[in-house]
Amino acid sequence: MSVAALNKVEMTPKDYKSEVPPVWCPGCGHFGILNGLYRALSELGVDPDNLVITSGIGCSSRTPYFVDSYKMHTLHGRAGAVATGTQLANPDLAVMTVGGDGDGFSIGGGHMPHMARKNINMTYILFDNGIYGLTKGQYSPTSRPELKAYTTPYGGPEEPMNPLLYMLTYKATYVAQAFAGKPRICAELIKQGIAHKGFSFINIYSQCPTFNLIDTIQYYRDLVYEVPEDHDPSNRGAAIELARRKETGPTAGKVPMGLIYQKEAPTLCDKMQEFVDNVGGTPDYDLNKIIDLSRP
Amino acid sequence: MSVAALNKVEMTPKDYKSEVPPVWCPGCGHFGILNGLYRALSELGVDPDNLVITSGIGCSSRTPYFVDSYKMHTLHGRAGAVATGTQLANPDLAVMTVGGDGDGFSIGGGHMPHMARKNINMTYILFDNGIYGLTKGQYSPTSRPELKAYTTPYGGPEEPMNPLLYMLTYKATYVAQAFAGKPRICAELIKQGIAHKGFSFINIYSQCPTFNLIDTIQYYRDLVYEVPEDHDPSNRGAAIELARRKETGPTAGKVPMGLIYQKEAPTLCDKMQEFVDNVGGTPDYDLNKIIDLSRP
Amino acid sequence: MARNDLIIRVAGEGGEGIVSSGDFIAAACARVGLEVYTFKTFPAEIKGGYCLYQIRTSSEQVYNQGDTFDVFCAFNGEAFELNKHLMTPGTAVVYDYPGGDFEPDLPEGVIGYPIPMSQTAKDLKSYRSKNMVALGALSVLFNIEEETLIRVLTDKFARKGDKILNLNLEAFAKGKELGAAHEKTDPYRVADPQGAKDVIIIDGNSAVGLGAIIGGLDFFSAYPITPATEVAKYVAKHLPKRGGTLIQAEDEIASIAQVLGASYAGKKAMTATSGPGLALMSEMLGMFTMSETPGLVVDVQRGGPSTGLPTKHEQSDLFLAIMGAHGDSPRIVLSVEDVKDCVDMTVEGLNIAEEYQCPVIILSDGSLAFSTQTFPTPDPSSFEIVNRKRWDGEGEYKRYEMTDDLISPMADPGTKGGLHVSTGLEHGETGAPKYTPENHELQAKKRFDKIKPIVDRYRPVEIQGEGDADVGIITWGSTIGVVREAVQRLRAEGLKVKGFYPKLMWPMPVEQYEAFAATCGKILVPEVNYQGQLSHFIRSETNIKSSIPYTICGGLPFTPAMIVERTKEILS
Amino acid sequence: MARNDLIIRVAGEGGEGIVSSGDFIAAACARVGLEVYTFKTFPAEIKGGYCLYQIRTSSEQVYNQGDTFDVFCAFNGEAFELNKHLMTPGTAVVYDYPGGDFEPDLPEGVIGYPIPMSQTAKDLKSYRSKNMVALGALSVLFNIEEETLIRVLTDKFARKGDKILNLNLEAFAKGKELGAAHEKTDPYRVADPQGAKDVIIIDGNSAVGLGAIIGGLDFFSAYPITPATEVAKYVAKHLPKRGGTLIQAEDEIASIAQVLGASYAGKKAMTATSGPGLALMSEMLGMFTMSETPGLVVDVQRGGPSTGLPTKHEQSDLFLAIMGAHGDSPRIVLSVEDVKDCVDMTVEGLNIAEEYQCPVIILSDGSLAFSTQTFPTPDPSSFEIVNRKRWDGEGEYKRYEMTDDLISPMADPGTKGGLHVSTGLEHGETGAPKYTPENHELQAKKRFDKIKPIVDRYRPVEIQGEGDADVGIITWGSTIGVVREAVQRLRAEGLKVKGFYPKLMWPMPVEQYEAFAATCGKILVPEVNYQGQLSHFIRSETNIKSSIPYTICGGLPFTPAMIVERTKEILS
Ligand SMILES: Cc1ncc(C[n+]2csc(CCOP(=O)(O)OP(=O)(O)O)c2C)c(N)n1
Ligand SMILES: Cc1ncc(C[n+]2csc(CCOP(=O)(O)OP(=O)(O)O)c2C)c(N)n1
Ligand code: SF4
Ligand code: SF4
Ligand SMILES: [Mg+2]
Ligand SMILES: [Mg+2]
Repeated sequence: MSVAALNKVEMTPKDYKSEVPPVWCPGCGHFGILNGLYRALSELGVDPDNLVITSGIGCSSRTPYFVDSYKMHTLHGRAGAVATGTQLANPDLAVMTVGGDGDGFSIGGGHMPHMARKNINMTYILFDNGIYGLTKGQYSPTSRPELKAYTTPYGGPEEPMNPLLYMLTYKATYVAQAFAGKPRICAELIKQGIAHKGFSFINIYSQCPTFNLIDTIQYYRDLVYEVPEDHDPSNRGAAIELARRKETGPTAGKVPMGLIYQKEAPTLCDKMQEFVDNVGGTPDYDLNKIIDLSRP
Repeated sequence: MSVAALNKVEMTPKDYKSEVPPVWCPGCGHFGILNGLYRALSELGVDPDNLVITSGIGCSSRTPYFVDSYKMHTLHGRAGAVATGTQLANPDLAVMTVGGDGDGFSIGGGHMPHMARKNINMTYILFDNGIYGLTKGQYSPTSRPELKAYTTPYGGPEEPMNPLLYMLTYKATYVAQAFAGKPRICAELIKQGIAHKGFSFINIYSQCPTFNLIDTIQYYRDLVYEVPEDHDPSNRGAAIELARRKETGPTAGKVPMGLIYQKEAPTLCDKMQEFVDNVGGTPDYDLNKIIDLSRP
Repeated sequence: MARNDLIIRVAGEGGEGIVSSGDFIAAACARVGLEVYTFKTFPAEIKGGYCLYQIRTSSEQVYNQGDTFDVFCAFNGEAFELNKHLMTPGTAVVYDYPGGDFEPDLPEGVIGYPIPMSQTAKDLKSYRSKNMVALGALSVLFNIEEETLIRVLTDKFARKGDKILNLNLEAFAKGKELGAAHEKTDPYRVADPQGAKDVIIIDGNSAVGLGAIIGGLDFFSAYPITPATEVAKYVAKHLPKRGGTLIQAEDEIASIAQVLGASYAGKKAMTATSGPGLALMSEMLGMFTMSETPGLVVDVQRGGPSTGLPTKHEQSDLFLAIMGAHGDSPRIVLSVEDVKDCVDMTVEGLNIAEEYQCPVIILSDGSLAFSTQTFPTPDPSSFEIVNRKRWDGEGEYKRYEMTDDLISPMADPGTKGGLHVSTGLEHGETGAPKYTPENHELQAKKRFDKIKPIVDRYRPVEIQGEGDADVGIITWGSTIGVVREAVQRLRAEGLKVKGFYPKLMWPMPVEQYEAFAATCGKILVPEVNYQGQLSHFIRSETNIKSSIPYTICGGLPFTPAMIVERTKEILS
Repeated sequence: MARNDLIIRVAGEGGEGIVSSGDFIAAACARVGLEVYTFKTFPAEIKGGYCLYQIRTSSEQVYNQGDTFDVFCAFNGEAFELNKHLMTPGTAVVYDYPGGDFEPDLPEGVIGYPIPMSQTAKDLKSYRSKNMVALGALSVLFNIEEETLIRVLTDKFARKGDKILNLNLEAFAKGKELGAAHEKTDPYRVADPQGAKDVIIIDGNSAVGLGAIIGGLDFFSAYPITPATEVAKYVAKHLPKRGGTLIQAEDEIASIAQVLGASYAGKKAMTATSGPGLALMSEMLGMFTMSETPGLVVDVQRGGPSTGLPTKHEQSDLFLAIMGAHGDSPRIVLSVEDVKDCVDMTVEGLNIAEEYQCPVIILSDGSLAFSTQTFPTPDPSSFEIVNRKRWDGEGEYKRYEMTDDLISPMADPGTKGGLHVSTGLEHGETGAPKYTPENHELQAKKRFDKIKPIVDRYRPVEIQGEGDADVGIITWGSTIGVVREAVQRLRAEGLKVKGFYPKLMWPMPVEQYEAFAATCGKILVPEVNYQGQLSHFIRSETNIKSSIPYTICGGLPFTPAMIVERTKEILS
């Protein structure tokens, strides 16, 4: 995220709350993530005037309404692409996208690789509840086959995806995972993600007690384990290893919580600036010089 | 691919040629892949009457016209999704998709993960020339930053993707890589891919001498090395290791050619059939039994 | 017009059991042989928010949700306030008091029946059975056949175990008691039981699913979207019984692409979506047109533009359905009037797609999606099922052969000798690309001309009323049901009014519009969208000069009274 | 009508240097002060296939590609055969003989100049300079200023090194010699040099790019598609000079989404595509409408439907541009007449998007995309540049405030106190979701009414010819240039014919259409699509009764002669 927007204000987490009260069900994990987000923004002193949060459609995609900032509530699956435009057009802004597993990995799945490998300087928080919440409970790409839902009354026929491995493969330069039941860890990882220069991705497990009756808060609590102390997040190979679900050993069937991978790399903006510099680009470049190239 | 279509006919590679002569530039790598495909079909005795090849848009996507089979020349990026429908609707057909790097990984990139993790019983051959050929030379997701093209006159600003790692991450059950300059290897890997039950993906490097002037045939020749004898393709971890581009060691900067990964797993069709069986499904199930459920 | 029907509206906060209590009343009425037409609105938010369920029931057929309610049941203060302006002297209002969150200020002449719903549920230690208390009171106050209602409840709760069942029955009994304690001073009562009829009661979305299954569907590709999701829900459950496949795709583009692929494989395939999804399908629908592949999309319209009003009613995708493609790209567009029509037209949509080898779009809408209605139990064997013209295996196969009826025989993959390419490029008879001017003109003409005969299939368009009229009303979709009743009322008053109810929206049966208009002084075109989308096509396609658009776009359907009033204005 | 213009057509196999030889001729003519209008067609296949380049040049302004060629240069037998039917007695034909792949059978009266192009190139061991041989011959035979042509070649080849330059010049000289050896018996010659003029020569796609840069573009998101790709190519090269950014997105949906995001950031943003891409953008364009965000899409139309005829000319996306959205979703649609217009209207498109905070679509087409034309060098300082109405920082900020002109001030992110949400949901003034019936009606009206004043900006629509007319011709896009010449010719014959040339396609300046039609006996509407898409809107929006569609859809533009002929038919 743009450093220009950091350490700009002193605001408590509460100060980032907008007037709109969250419209989520009682017990929804999204509350925990939202609280983590408030705290992270506060700790970093992010200036709301220079913060743009985009979202798609879904329960999670309602999040921007609850945060005091500039924000766009866009279309299902397109929030990341929209944020890409915002970030490139004005690199001084702090840009963030929030949304669900369906939004990001199903309909939006075609945009993810490109934000990551272009290293767009933004933060993507994915609220992963293994279900389509807003449309009242259908299978998502992270649903477990056990889940019976609207379109899968007889169970799910497909392998759930692995968000961490996806984003590592896509070459995201910051990859972390948290769980909504641990808002402090959420806050910490979101904070580091925001502070990271480049594309940062944080997958956050979040229970949907209304429609996903198998991935309960307790299920997630048991699912996650803290990233081992000796994990070197600058080691891509180790990160990939960590991200793959183990079949045996002490972490069999479990998933890591914490910072998985981080790497400094030029952002797309950096490279664009290079091109501009190379051609001596400036807003008042003489247009006639361009026009003259078309003389016969 | 559907075993029902295998070993059905005795046809030479030439017999699979349609009347339409390829419209490619002289020296285009796509010729080599096409020859590999003819040979693979011949060696497996695939019945053209039961073979459906779909493609999107691109030079490579013209391939179906040159093969005697049923075929659909669909839209840019959508060939895999179309093939998914064909395969699920009639599991007895042998279904294959061919297309380019732009087609498959740029505009079609949102469909790839789902074909793979659903383990659709089909073969996907990706003609990877690191360029948009048909639209006369633009950057693609596999282009190297060095490439200057239409939309990147000052060079490319982004990290190229890694097709093998993508498809492994997506849980494709057959992943291989070849090079158009080695039609026999192409043939062999395509053949194994077709014979594989489940989603098989073969990435084939293919030079575009017209628009990609840096990824020459010689460049690719130097780029690939044969998968080591001791590689165990049933080991996913080893496959991922192999797929990652090395920065040091004897294979630094090179990419493997050969079978990277293969695993037997139930296809989506298998699972659908299970659901059908569980509810006692049959084409002449009494509709009145369904209607009666809506009586007040 | 004589009314033996009754309209009960139940409203409150989402999650309070509004929907289930409404469903119970509807089911009980249907079981005793009454006709039922229900109407619901939900908030776009997942939890909480204002929720409304209205049941209209009568011994005679009901065509719409009605003008306004006779009986109102308020679960909370918000619901009361939001509906207060609709209460007139004589309206009966059942409300949660004491112990609810409000003390209503009943308008003059409104008859109130306070029932401590929340309190009673609390006393029973069963907060979730507040709605059962309400139901008990409603039952006794408004003649909802008690025994039947109890059977409905029993059928429903039995699955959940005796404990829950008994708790609910207890709450129901308590509500009945509380209701009976009031002296009834309003005249409203549900019509008396008729003989049980051979009917089903089902919502519009499920009805589309049922139609699909009756119509011989093999493959459905779903992507969830409000208010269309329940089509897939129904199909997912029942299609495997026929051996068919439903897949949830990664997005709407994949859905329609899969439909293309499945249809090419020789199978009947469809998807259902709403406006945003249909917009995403625009490109691929052109591929159906160009490659002459059968395919069906049901668009359950909602309030637009963009994300709009996702849970609200609107008829505003007509432009997109007819014209939402690049190039000259003909499609067939149908609409549905009511829930029964959802069954019939979905069968029809599959048939037509097969017959004309083209994309077919059916426009349903947000109010039908969730409306449950009674209608005679469909007899699956009574439906005509059309299959595509298939190649007879004679001679050399040409996919796009020029035939007399312009329909080229198809060869499913697997057919010996039928090898061919299906393509989105302009092509000649074999399917090979062909870009000559003559060929493009010829093929374009083929694509348009081949679907023209569809107009005959829908001849005559249904007309309500005979002879000359001072006002003719042309409308479409679920507004037809509203207009039907309005025309009945107007004619009952001796006014010369007629109705014209097309189901085939495109290509337009121009001649029939014109013939109808020729018998009418003025033409009124009510529809629920801002621009008057059907009016637009009436202007562009027919010689009808003076049609008067009547558009509303507040997220709600018309009422018969609105049509009656507007018509009278025009008449005067 | 007096013609001092000449039309040379060069045709052959793709890859033989047809395009560069055409470009050289065009540049040479432009350098000596002649007006130039070129026209090209390519095959949809990448290599080989029939390729055509036509140069029309005159000392006076040329508006279109002309009726047919005076001079034809055949690089191969296929080219000759395909053009044979267009040759009339007197046509001059230069062709590759002996040593080419054919021996032409010249039609009666056609004047042939055999030039052994292939053989000469072979003799020079420089196969790729076949086109230079042709060029040399054409130069001497048809008065293409040799010195200038050599300077053009030198400028072009200098970059490639002396060796290549000399080889090409040698081939050119050889061709000249071969040409000079013929006795010239035809009358055709390029007009004599005029004084050098202050002009540029540029193709339509680059002109869109130039307009974008003049118009103050900050951000361009590209996805390649024929025939629009070169817009991005031009912008990619020059936008960084102004510090702006071009990104190649993963698909068209990402492109238009990025444009939305960039525009929200307060920057001027656009993309360019063709029909299939515009179809994919349908959903997101609705978001621009609902969120009231400025955004520009240039659609360089091609032959449809579906993949269609990707390299061919058609004007068939008008329906999609105007109506390709779900819900009631207003947009502004503009069209361009010629290459100069591509510059002007792109500036205009950016301006209008800013002014009305809505999506703007500009329709260009396949024939303009690649047509190079001369026009006066634009003066960047002469263009009016409009920026969006921005919030003044006073009081409480409401993104969707109801103002007198219905344009709500915008607050770019970064503005103190301007925090707000931009949303695709229906909303009230602050942007918070609001689904009440009254609000939806109000906001829908706002979205439609706010763009109405655009019609005044385009008042009056240009009319060619004055007084009453027997036939008025209404047309759009690049067909305007064709009709201009036809009207000139018809009027020169004393016939009462007028032309009406709207650039604003939607909303339609109805009143002006009607006023024009009121002065005309009959109305003819030529356009290059099957359905008569503009005719449709004339029927739906105006009171014009008797407009006569004249549609062709063969992948080629109209010629003036076709319009003249059809008009005369109508007149008689
Ligand atoms: C183009 C389009 N298709 C479908 C929808 C319907 N839709 C809204 S939200 C949603 C899924 C939400 O799931 P997720 O992104 O996981 O968010 P959650 O509600 O679980 O937080 C869908 C399918 C839509 N709004 N737009
Ligand atoms: C929706 C859409 N967008 C863009 C295009 C234009 N287009 C055609 S082919 C192509 C890229 C081809 O590149 P690739 O898939 O790598 O195939 P190649 O030609 O290199 O074999 C593009 C962008 C299109 N046909 N449709
Ligand atoms: S439906 Fe699920 S995800 Fe949505 S608000 Fe309720 S609990 Fe949260
Ligand atoms: S442009 Fe490139 S990819 Fe296309 S046919 Fe020519 S060489 Fe092959
Ligand atoms: Mg979710
Ligand atoms: Mg390629």
